[in-house]
Amino acid sequence: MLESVLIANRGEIALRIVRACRELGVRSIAVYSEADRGAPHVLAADEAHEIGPAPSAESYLRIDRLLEVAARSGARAVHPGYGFLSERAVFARAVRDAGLVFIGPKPRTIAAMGDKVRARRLMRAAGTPVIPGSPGPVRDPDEARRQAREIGFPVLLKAAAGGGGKGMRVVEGPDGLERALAAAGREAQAAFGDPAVYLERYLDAPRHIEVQVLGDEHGNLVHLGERECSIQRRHQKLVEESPSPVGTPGLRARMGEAAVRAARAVDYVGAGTVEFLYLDGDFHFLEMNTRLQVEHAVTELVTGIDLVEWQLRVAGGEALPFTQEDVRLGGHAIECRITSEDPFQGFLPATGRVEVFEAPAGGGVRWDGGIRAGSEIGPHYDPLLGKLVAWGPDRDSAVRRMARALEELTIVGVPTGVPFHQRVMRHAAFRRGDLSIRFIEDHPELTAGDVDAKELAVVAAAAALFADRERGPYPARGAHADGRPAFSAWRRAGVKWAVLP
Amino acid sequence: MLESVLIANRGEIALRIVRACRELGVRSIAVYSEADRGAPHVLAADEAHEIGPAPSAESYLRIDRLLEVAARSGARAVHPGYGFLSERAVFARAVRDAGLVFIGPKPRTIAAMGDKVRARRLMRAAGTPVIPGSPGPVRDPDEARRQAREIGFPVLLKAAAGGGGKGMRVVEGPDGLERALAAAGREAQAAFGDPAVYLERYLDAPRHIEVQVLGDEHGNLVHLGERECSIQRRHQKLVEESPSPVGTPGLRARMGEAAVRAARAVDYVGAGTVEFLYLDGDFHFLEMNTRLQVEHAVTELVTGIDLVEWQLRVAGGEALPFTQEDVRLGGHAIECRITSEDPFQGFLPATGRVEVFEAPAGGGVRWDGGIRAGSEIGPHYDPLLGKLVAWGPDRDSAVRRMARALEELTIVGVPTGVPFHQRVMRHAAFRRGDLSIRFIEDHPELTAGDVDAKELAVVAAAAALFADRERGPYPARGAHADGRPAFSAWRRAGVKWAVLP
Amino acid sequence: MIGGGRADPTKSVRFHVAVEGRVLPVQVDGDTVRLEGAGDEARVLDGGGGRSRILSLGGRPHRVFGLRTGETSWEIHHRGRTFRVEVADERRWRMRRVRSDGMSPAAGLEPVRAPMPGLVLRVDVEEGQRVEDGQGLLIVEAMKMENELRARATGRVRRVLVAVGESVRRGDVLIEFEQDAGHSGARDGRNRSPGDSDSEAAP
Amino acid sequence: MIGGGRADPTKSVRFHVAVEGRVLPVQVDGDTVRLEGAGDEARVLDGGGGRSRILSLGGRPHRVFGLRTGETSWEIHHRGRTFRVEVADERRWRMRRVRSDGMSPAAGLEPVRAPMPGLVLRVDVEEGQRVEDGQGLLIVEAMKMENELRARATGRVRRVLVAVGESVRRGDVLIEFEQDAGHSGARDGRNRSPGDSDSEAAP
Repeated sequence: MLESVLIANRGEIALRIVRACRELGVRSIAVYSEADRGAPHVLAADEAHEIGPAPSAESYLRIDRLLEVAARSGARAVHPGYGFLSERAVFARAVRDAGLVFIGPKPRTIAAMGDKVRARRLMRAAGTPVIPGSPGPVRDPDEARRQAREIGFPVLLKAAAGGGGKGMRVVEGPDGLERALAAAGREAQAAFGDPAVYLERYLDAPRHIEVQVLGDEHGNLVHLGERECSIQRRHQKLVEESPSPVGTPGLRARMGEAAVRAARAVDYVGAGTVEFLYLDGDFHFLEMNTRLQVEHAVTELVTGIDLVEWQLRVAGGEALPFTQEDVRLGGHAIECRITSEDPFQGFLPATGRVEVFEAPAGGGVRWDGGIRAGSEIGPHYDPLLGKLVAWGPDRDSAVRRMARALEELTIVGVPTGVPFHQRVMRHAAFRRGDLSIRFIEDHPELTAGDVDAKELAVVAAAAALFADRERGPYPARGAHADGRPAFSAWRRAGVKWAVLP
Repeated sequence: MLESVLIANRGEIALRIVRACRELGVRSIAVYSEADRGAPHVLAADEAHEIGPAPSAESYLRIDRLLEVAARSGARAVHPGYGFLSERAVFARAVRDAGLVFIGPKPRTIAAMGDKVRARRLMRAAGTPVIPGSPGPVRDPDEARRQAREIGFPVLLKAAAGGGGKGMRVVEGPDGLERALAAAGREAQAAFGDPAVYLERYLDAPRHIEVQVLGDEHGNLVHLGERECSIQRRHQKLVEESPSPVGTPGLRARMGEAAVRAARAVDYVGAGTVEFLYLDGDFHFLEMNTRLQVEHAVTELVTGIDLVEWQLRVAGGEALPFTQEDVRLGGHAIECRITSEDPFQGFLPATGRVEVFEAPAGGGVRWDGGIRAGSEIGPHYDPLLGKLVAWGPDRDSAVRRMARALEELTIVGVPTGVPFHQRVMRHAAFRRGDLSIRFIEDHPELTAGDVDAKELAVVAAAAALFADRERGPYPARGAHADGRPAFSAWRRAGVKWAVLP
Repeated sequence: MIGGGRADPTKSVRFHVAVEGRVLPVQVDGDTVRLEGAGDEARVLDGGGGRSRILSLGGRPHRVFGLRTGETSWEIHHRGRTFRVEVADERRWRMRRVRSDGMSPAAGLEPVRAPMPGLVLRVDVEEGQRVEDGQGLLIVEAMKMENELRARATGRVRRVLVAVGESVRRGDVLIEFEQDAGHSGARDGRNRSPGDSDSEAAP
Repeated sequence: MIGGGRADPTKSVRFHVAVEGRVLPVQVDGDTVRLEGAGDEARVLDGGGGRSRILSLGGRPHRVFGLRTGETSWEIHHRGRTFRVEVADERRWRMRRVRSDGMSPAAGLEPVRAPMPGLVLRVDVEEGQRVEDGQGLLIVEAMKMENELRARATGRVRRVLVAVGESVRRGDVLIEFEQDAGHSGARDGRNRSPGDSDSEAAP
């Protein structure tokens, strides 16, 4: 087992990794930006080091500072989490060059899969079905127009270095192409440091189904079943589950084999995910994420296998003690990503202070979060506050349990996606498992801001009651016990409510 | 499925039952005393009714009021939880007489097992080994002395109507007998409304191992494996786990059969527990609890079976869809009972206000609690604040995960058993599974109030820092934002610290 | 003070609550809250807990949270959802009715405000320029996504208050309009369905 | 005020902290806290959060909570455990040293106090009665358990302040003693191991 691990990340995933380290007796070394002093991941770690100001370019993306902390703290390995530097081959290489273990695949695996264009070529060669698209990045609007005509509109612009929906655009026709190309390129540059963008045919309403793979350095490579992540908004997953509602043993075997073949083609070590688009029984390779996924917990709940534990063990040189036949899926797990975005305002991200936080509890419920009461949600990082996961012996009980847990989850101070997820869990199409990546567009009632009369009555009664009990001038009484105002200046600036009576 | 359930209980178990109802679409009807207005179990329920002042004799034990609420709310069934009226045959009968479903075994089953003396006779008849003891209740000190001499000291005084450690006394020799008899009788009267006490031989350092059984109205009866609950203080369990560290498949089969035989002897329906004392390969019937146990969650985690769900289903007339062969134990689960007792002050119970509460989270961790920040822990009820349960693929990982979760569990405002449990999880004998009901006596270091120098340094630094930041007079600044002082009057009255400089 | 005493606890007070575009009159009488017209009556079950209250409405308990965000404005949190609410007592309500024209939002053209804190990446319009409904105005980057703010009606740009590279805070006014041919305003990409197949990044 | 400004933030302040029977001198200098003698130095990582602070000691973060329980007394919570602490600044510390004799607890016979709130079930002694070490004095019921309070030394009962059936609050003085033949006090069953095979119920 590795003696110590530096965790080059923040938020819920950093805390997730610290927990695994603690349980395995591995010394955990956290890093944090000025904005994250005292954050939960900092507090849970065995030691913690500040690495720079809030903007990630000056902190979590600073390879030099991370390696400096690794040297200073005597870290033996580095876990990149997801996002940030997790899919940057240059980081993996720098970590290895510093004599440390990089917890993830080999740098050349990351590079091969990170270049989405190259990955598509590799996969085609390995015999995995791939979506039609441009053979390489498109450099200028003219080339883009040519390629798009050949592929046929609508087309999808994607960052060659990308993943996670950043630098991605759907373009319906030639008109929007130039502007979309520029925007996608800028976003790709900002997110991945590489503006290259390529085109792909845009499939109409497929499902997003992905396969978790896990390999060791001794040539063992297994898949841990599939996850369906069709409920997405602008290519950001919102709800994930395992198994997929269409995941028959036959499909699982076929997709699992394709995923293992894809992983083997790039000599994969560690935990990774092969993503597919699924339509009418066929599946096409979308991309491979050469890192831990946000949604890994649903796989953990149905397999009983702790993925971060096995990332650490495999990185330490251990061989997987189980084979494909030993992997069995038990029950059903669903995850809702809880972000500080207002689902009734087009998922507008919000900043602010978490005034009250209460995690759901009880049987079959798992909360993986990165906040607590008092956390400031700033504008510098992802709006992901945490992940709520529910397990049940079958899909229906998992859904009902998730609905119950969503009622218990209490986050006051920033709007969150909780009411959206509540609606999803109650939605007939979701209950039927009738999903596609257009789910949210197809069901606008999920994001319509309507309120029923009963709810309005409660809210109005509550407002009058609070107003009655606190009649003094604002903000004198609304202040915290520690003298700070109830809202940060930024938050207050955001109040743009029409002045009513 | 039952349409609605009145939950005749409070605290974590009431919330546990509300959760199960919610997940099954059953209308949940909570009751609460004046002290429990706005308690978590009240809030989670579909509706809630006040039933009287804080003392349980005037609220949670008032059968008349409970039935009145049941009638008013149109409840179809009553779940008694554990404690309170859960093992009172008269309550089960009254519920049935009111035309409602009692979620538990038949009244005569409760009566048969509730009378510990009668239960011993029944079990002996059913061929279950029973600990030597008085054939019936002892009425006066003289009879007690006679019986005790026959059985041989040390003897154990036990409430005939009892359970859960109340009205229980170990007596080493004839001298303490009279006083112990009187105290046990009074306690039994207060706790169960029946002063009858009987004697049993006191076994030296056995293990407490119990078997969960589950039966339906159609004659199906299975056991769900064993739980070891040897870590007890004055017959109150503190740590429970499943399976037992000595639980070989052979022993499990033997104990399971004995438990099913015992349950069948009293025509058992629903969830129940047959408790045994285990010593050197032999086990003796201790008692049967004809209700849900506090520690039922460890069984749920290793079997994947939701016991409260099945209580509700069986009460609604459903047949168990699984047989003994379908029940399989997977992994290992441990529970720590978190009480508001100071382990370094002889587990002195404490009252006060929970100022900060943060539940542990992450994989394999379950919190079943009945508190939140702001909860007042009063003197009227059990000091159980909640139960922390950890699951792992094997005992060692479950122990390590529990240690991690205990570090995360944050309850500020009342002392709790958390530091005791932390020591247990680190303890070599516990790690080895070397347990007995004398575990706490045998390892006084678990409850010794020593503090290491590092810890003292942190505490002293913290104290100076707080004092530095808050120099004004007390209590002006320590008050809550809502104007209440930081401590209730009762709590303040308890501060009897020697005045230092 | 939250949870503290009221000026005169025996007196019932009437409030007008504006929430989600509706105005509801509410009577608070000690621990009883009555919604006029609706016949609903809420009882305060538990008054403690600083920002939280527990109400019972028709026997069903509700936990609500209130964060005061201004003189008469509150954020009320209930079952996972946050509502922005304005509350006026009878006196303020009457004053308001005299001053403006009832409860409708201030008339006139709405300026474009920053929907979130971020960085101005590009400004596509100039002062005095005529803009069409749906026309892109400027791009703000926040939380690593680009957000294009667009005109919501046809009008004329009166003032551009920000420049490229500038940091803006949520709610900051970015562009003001004046009438050109009909009402003008801003359409800031909110309430658009996520898959809109155009080049607009979601906020 | 917690988290608020100090009188003079540039000045270092020296405190004497009594915790678990020891007295530790501690220097607070802005966001740095130094333990004299020990060479330990803690840095305040995060000052927010009302009752909580985050300290870094040798690179390791520690979250601590402080609840003020009196003029100079605090409850400090750290990693699941609650510590009762007395803190005096230099001025108070000197005053204290002049008045009493150092840091030892007030000398004299300790009265029996209620270890928890409860109900007096029985009183077994009378005023003026001589009691032996270990002798039962009275029984208090709380949280459904009986708790027998016993004498911790030999002495004489000076006053019995409660009667059967009376409710007592935690910390209430129940019985006072005076010297008889040697020191007297109360042994209240605390710190006894759970399985003590006698008739005493644990609290």
